[in-house]
Amino acid sequence: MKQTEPKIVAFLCNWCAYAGADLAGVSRLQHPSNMRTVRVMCSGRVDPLFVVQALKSGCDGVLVAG
Amino acid sequence: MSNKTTVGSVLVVGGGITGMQSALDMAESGYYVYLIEESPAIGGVMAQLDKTFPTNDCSM
Amino acid sequence: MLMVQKLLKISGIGENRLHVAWVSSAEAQRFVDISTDVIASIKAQGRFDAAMFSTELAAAEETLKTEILRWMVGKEVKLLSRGDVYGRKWEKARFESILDSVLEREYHKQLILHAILAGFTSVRAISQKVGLGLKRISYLLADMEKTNMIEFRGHTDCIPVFAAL
Amino acid sequence: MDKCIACGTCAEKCPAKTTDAFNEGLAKRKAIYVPYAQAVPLKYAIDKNRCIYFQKGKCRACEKFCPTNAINFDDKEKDITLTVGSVILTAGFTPFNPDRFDNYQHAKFPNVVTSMEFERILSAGGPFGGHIHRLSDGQEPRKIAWLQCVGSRDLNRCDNEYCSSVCCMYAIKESVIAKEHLGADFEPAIFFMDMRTHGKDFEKYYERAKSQGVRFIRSRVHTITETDASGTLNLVYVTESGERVSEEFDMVVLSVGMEPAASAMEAAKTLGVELNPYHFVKTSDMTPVSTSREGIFVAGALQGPKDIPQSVVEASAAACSAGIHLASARGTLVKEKTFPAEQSVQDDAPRIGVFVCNCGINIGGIADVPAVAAYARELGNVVFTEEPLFACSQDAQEKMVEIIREQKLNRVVVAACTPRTHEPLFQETIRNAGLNAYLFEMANIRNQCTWVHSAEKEKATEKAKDLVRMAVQRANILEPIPDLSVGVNKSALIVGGGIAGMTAAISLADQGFAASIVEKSSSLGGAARDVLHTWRGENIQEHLKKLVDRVSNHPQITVFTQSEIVDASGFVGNFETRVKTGTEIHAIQHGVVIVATGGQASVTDEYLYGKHPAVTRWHDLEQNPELLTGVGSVVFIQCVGSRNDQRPYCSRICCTSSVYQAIDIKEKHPDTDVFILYRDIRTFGEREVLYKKAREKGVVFIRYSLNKKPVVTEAADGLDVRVFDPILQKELIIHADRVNLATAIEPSPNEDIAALYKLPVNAEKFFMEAHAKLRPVDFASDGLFVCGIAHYPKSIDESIAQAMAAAGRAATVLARTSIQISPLVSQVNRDLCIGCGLCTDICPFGAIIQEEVDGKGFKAKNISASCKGCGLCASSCPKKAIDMLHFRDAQILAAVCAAA
Repeated sequence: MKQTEPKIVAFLCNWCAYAGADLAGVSRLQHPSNMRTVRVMCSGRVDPLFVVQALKSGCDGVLVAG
Repeated sequence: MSNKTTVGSVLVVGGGITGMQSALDMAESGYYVYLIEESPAIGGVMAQLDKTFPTNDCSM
Repeated sequence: MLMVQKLLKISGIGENRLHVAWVSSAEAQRFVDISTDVIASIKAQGRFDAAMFSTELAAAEETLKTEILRWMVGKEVKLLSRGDVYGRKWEKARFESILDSVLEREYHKQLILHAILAGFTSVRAISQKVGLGLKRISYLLADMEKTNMIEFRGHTDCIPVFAAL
Repeated sequence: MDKCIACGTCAEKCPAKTTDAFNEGLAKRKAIYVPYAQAVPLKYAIDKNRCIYFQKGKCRACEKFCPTNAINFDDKEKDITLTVGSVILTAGFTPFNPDRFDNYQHAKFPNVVTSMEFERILSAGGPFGGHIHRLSDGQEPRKIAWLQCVGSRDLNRCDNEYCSSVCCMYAIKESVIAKEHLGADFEPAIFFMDMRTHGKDFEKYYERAKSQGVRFIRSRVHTITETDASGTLNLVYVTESGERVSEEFDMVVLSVGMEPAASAMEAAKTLGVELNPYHFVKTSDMTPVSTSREGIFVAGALQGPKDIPQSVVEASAAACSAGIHLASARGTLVKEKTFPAEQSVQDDAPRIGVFVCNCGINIGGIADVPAVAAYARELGNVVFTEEPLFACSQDAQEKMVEIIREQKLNRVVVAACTPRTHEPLFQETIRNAGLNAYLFEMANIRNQCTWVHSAEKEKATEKAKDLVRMAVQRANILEPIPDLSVGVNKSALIVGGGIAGMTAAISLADQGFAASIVEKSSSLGGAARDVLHTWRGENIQEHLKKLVDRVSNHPQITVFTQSEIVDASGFVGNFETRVKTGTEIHAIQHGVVIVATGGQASVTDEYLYGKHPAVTRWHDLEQNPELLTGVGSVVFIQCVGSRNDQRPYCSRICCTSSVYQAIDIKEKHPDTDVFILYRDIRTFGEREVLYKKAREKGVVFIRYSLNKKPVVTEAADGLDVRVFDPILQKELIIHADRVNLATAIEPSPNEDIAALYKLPVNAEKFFMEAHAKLRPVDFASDGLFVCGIAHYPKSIDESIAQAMAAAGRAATVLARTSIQISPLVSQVNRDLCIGCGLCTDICPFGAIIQEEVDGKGFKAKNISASCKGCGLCASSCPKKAIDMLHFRDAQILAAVCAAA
């Protein structure tokens, strides 16, 4: 009940999208706060099962970015 | 190249892409490296480039 | 990951619960744009009720664990670029259509398995539970029997009854 | 400087603005600044000439607001004396400044920009966020003209008679990218003299640009005027066929050339290093990175105009030369860092410490740090929390070590900036406290939280709590991972005994490493045996003879001639190659491989080659000077088999070679008429001077195009060459006594080597390096290197430089007794593995093989030394028999499940 905002798990590649997200921080580019990042060494590491697991555990969406 | 006086360090003058590569190669081969650069950051002209051909990679 | 999106679509969970994107280390603005879009898309779909979709999620999970599916996904690049054991290179469209049908079949089999476990043991009962035609159910049951997922447990009032293994 | 955390408060508060040189003056920056967001080191610096305090004696606003007291106005410049064994000069170039020349109108018209300014305009991180617009009125341009050779190939105006080598390619790149930004309506045009796309894969890029609608106009623009107040420009030029054209453009980009940096020239002079007439550092073709002073080396654009890959090659070559110079002192001044013994945590329940960093006000000013810490304290297995002001500061680090010991922590979570910059620091800290580096986890609550949600303080706090919870759940099941290292066999195997292979061998042997050369033919020397002089006129055969002697007699070098490689296996540091000489097989153990298989001039059936004795090729005339006695006319035909559909690349060295030979003929036989039929003359860099000299000597240059190739026919007393002259707009018939063809350079057959070592080749069968710009001699797989023509056609000096670079890169492996590799690798569970081989198929690095196990069939086996930890195998394994260390399924899922 406390959470009214959807939560999205973002699997981000350490070398690409995670770095891009960090740089967004350095540049102070504001955006909504619904993402919850899980860092992986490569987007290829994301087993399709992780996506289902994220939804099962109550997340509202998943982003995979490499 | 007399052995007794050889000092195992090197001075690299310039911190652009060339200087950085020289410095890394020397350091990884077992030499102490001093890298000097006149500006506050390394990277040289290449850091100013938007992208590089032929792959259009970002030059960062 | 496109395969997962298709699975989410088939299962009614919604393909847009999953987004896939490419962002390079220098593309901060692109990351922000994508995040904003993804968040807007998820918000538009509303909160996801995992409890309501528990059967679908469980079936999807089991589907993604099946060897045939994982194997096909893993072989895609090789089949398309270097060819199969006969040296034939596959058309992308052909590969995808086969993958889609395998995906759908394996997912339906998992749904049936869940139905049987939940006590729906006849073809008709399963059909009502999972919303697939009788013919499709019978066909898949035969397939499932062959791969030792279920077994035929005789008749009750002349109706064939199945059980999970 | 150690205290600066790059929070940016100082720049925010600094009242002094100045032009931003990094953005080529297109933007403003403060007097206290970092040059750009990704700068290394990411530390703010004060521009003394702009700082109000330094100029007027008061302000010091930055000092007042700096949260870490990192600003010290009492800092003074000081002289430092260093004693070093060697010096490498790499101080680069300055882009040519066109402001001195009013014909370019750069200083006067806002819509005339230099190519460097245009790079910043294009850049997403630049002053306009990558949105291209005119500086005069902010309108998006529809038409942009690039003017080539600004500050190059021009003795009259700018004193730079050399070609800057890189401008043609960067102009094409800028036009293509501008088109990507501006869409299909955008019309780019490039005004050029000769299109010089002589680098690897450059010609293809040029062709692609043409097909994408970039217009190439062979002309020099002579007048630029503004047509109206909006700043639109009018260009007047004369086409090749003599037509005068006046055309409007929205913007003009000046493709400025390279000049040696003034400070670099000064440094070179201070060090007593000789410069050449163009103020670049003087070198010889045989020792391309050695200066006139022993022990001082040069690399990059300070030696002459060149592109990035060539600069990187020379950088490694200079490191190799300095390595030879200092070989006896290797390792004497470097220290290995030591850490206390690691305590075992395997059997203990997790005791997690959570450090929630305030990062001054960067985190604490937005998220409620005490609330986050209190929340963390309630999570299972968390036994300690703290809220340091700056977790990364020296004192906080020391305190962290104490706390870990006192509280007997066995897992550490730091919620702070980002693991990409700070994970190594904190890992070192916990190692100092006796914990394994991988018992550490970071929650990114600054870069990906407070900095990007600064207006939503409550939501940022909620997100920070979630991220901390995810990190703690993951930390619960982290495990210590031992270091992974492999031994190194300190020797090299070199494939190919040409000038590149031999140079690589000697360069390694002189550093004390053993080298074996495997050569297919019966003697050393390769393609260089056919060439008499380098383009600077240095004697190749003399050098080659000395090199063969040294290689043959060097105690560290073994030469296998008439030998071929029949089998190869292993990985970096530990290769085994089987070499067959006659019937004998040698098994060679070695740590690295250098591929120098070379190339040769191709044969052709065009232009009566092989059918008429007066048609020769490449160096035939040079080697047989008698062919030139009493000869009235010689015609050189360029691009024979290059730059066409079959070989869509430029062979790079033919223009210079033909021009060099033409001059030689003119000098020896002034009465002989010499013609060069060409498509673009590509005498890049200082080779341009040869082109000029040839024209002065009376060599006639006639351009032809691919769809109107010259035709050679047999005539009564020699040959007739018909060619369409685009300037005269008519066909010429040249009577020739000799026709010499510059046939394409092609790689030697290399399929076997490529297959044995699993090395990629491009469509034209040249070996493919790991990265076209930044890793020009490395292969993607560790421990394998490439040099010479096997990589791409190149001149002797370039081959020597690349061979030395390969040796320099190889030395970074061979200098160690063992190689530390990232232990975050794939791990196969053999009990679950069914040996299907899918992982072997999909691994991009060849890091999983299938191995037969007694009675169990095939099972997958990890080659950890080759594994890059991407995890593709783990996410694809049908049996889920593969897991990744530190990124196990369970560890990732722990975080995933904790997210909601």
